[in-house]
Amino acid sequence: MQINLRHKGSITILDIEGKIIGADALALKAVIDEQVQLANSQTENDGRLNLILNMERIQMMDSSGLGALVASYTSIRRIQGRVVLLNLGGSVRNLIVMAKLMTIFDCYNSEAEAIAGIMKS
Amino acid sequence: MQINLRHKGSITILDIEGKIIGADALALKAVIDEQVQLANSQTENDGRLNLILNMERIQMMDSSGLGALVASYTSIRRIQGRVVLLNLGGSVRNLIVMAKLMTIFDCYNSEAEAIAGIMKS
Amino acid sequence: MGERTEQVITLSLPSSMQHVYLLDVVVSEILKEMDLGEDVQEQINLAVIEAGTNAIKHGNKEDLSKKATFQFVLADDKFTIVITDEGEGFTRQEVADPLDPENLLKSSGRGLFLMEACMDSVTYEANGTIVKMVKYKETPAP
Amino acid sequence: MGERTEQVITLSLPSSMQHVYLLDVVVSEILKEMDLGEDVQEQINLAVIEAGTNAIKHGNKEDLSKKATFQFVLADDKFTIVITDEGEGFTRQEVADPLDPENLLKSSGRGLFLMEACMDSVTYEANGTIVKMVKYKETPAP
Ligand SMILES: Nc1ncnc2c1ncn2[C@@H]1O[C@H](COP(=O)(O)OP(=O)(O)O)[C@@H](O)[C@H]1O
Ligand SMILES: Nc1ncnc2c1ncn2[C@@H]1O[C@H](COP(=O)(O)OP(=O)(O)O)[C@@H](O)[C@H]1O
Repeated sequence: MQINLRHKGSITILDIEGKIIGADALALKAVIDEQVQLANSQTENDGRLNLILNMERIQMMDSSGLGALVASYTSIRRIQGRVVLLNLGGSVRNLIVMAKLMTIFDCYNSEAEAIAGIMKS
Repeated sequence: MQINLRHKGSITILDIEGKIIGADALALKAVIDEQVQLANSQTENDGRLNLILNMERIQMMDSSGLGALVASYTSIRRIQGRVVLLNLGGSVRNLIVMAKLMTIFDCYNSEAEAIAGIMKS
Repeated sequence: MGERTEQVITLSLPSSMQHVYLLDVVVSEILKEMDLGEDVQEQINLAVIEAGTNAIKHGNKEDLSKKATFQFVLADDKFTIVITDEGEGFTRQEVADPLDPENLLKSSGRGLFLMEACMDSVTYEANGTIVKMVKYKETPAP
Repeated sequence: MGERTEQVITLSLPSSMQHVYLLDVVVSEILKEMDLGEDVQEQINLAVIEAGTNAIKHGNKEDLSKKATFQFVLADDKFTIVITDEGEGFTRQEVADPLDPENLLKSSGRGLFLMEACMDSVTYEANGTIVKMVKYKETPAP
């Protein structure tokens, strides 16, 4: 797994790549937690984190990866932040559907829509 | 392993790619043998095969691969043909050096030189 | 049927989460050599990773001196994977249902569910220290 | 020294040349997880492929019911690979030297030579049905 972090205005975007298996979920969770804490310690943006997870280049994700997504959702919500998923590939989408988590996550198919989605809420 | 076959005038070029391990050597040998037979059954070029093996994209080669090179050298020489090696990477070059086969093969670092090398002999 | 050409590949790993990547390349390569659709390959790959993670983490508790063992049985009509750990086992029936609304936001507990969803059959033997998973190549004869 | 953190990964394959690719991905992945230079990785990779090919082809004569077994022993100071086949063995001393001028144009007979050139030590046990190859991580203490 590789993660690339970038910013667009007040939005943090993580481009996640490769397979999320084994201990990768822990690493992904750690990166997101760090952003949660960083946002929460700053006054701009009211201490909230606005996060887009770009899943386009995820080849495979296991149940711990799914767990990391859910845990991140919970901790970001706790600080009144927002997290949305961008460009779900077939297998990751299947996983989220199977686990009945489609209602939890807002999913978008373009970065512009994802940004608009975060902004309007 | 993947092999791409192309022609430049009377010269046949094989671009070989990937790892040559296991049964790959047999497959490589079969492709070369076919070219030897094809050349030998034709009147143009006096029935000779002029072959360039482009080794640039070979990641790894085992002793059977080396054996296939030597066997090809022998069968091409038998029909008065020529075979030269192009763009040897570090590990393939090491292998050929270790096996004391550097004196057998003419090696070139550009396609133009390889063609010129074949033509002048 | 198909038993005559059955082949068994065995992999045994010290119980470190680090080796899940090795397990993944092994399964991926075996699947590549088989005649299966891409979706089916992904399902089997995921099920093996989940079972392997459980054997290493829950079964052997990441004790490097304990082995997680994977038998890949390739037959004409089906692909069977047998995962064995050296732990104390567990009772499948006592594991909570991850689709239960009260569990939806939990960060774990979806592995067994996914294994069972991805494979045609999952059997727990020897108190759950042996997990046997089967995927049939075509719909099995009734 | 280094024995305390020794880890053993075992792979066992039916004797088909097709499975050499699986062996290759396993070795490549194990090497990737280790702290070795690229040259050293290539040398070990080649030696294992050569030994595996010999076990499958010469030892087990591609009999699918016979296994070629690979033990990868990861220690702090060295990497050991033990290859076992179920064949009749051979005598190392009787194998011709591939560097002898009369053998240079032969199309085979370079495997053992390359294994020995690539590894720090290669030992033949049980009549050559067990081949033990070692690569030290740094120059071994004198
Ligand atoms: N091989 C095993 N050995 C012991 N316990 C296991 C094993 N596999 C699963 N379990 C138990 O079943 C529970 C559910 O496993 P699973 O559905 O894979 O979710 P998770 O691994 O996220 O907890 C585990 O928390 C563990 O208690
Ligand atoms: N595991 C083995 N079992 C039986 N014979 C072997 C084994 N390994 C090597 N040999 C013998 O040693 C010879 C030389 O092997 P090698 O140097 O690898 O070259 P090649 O495999 O090209 O013949 C083989 O032809 C075979 O007779």
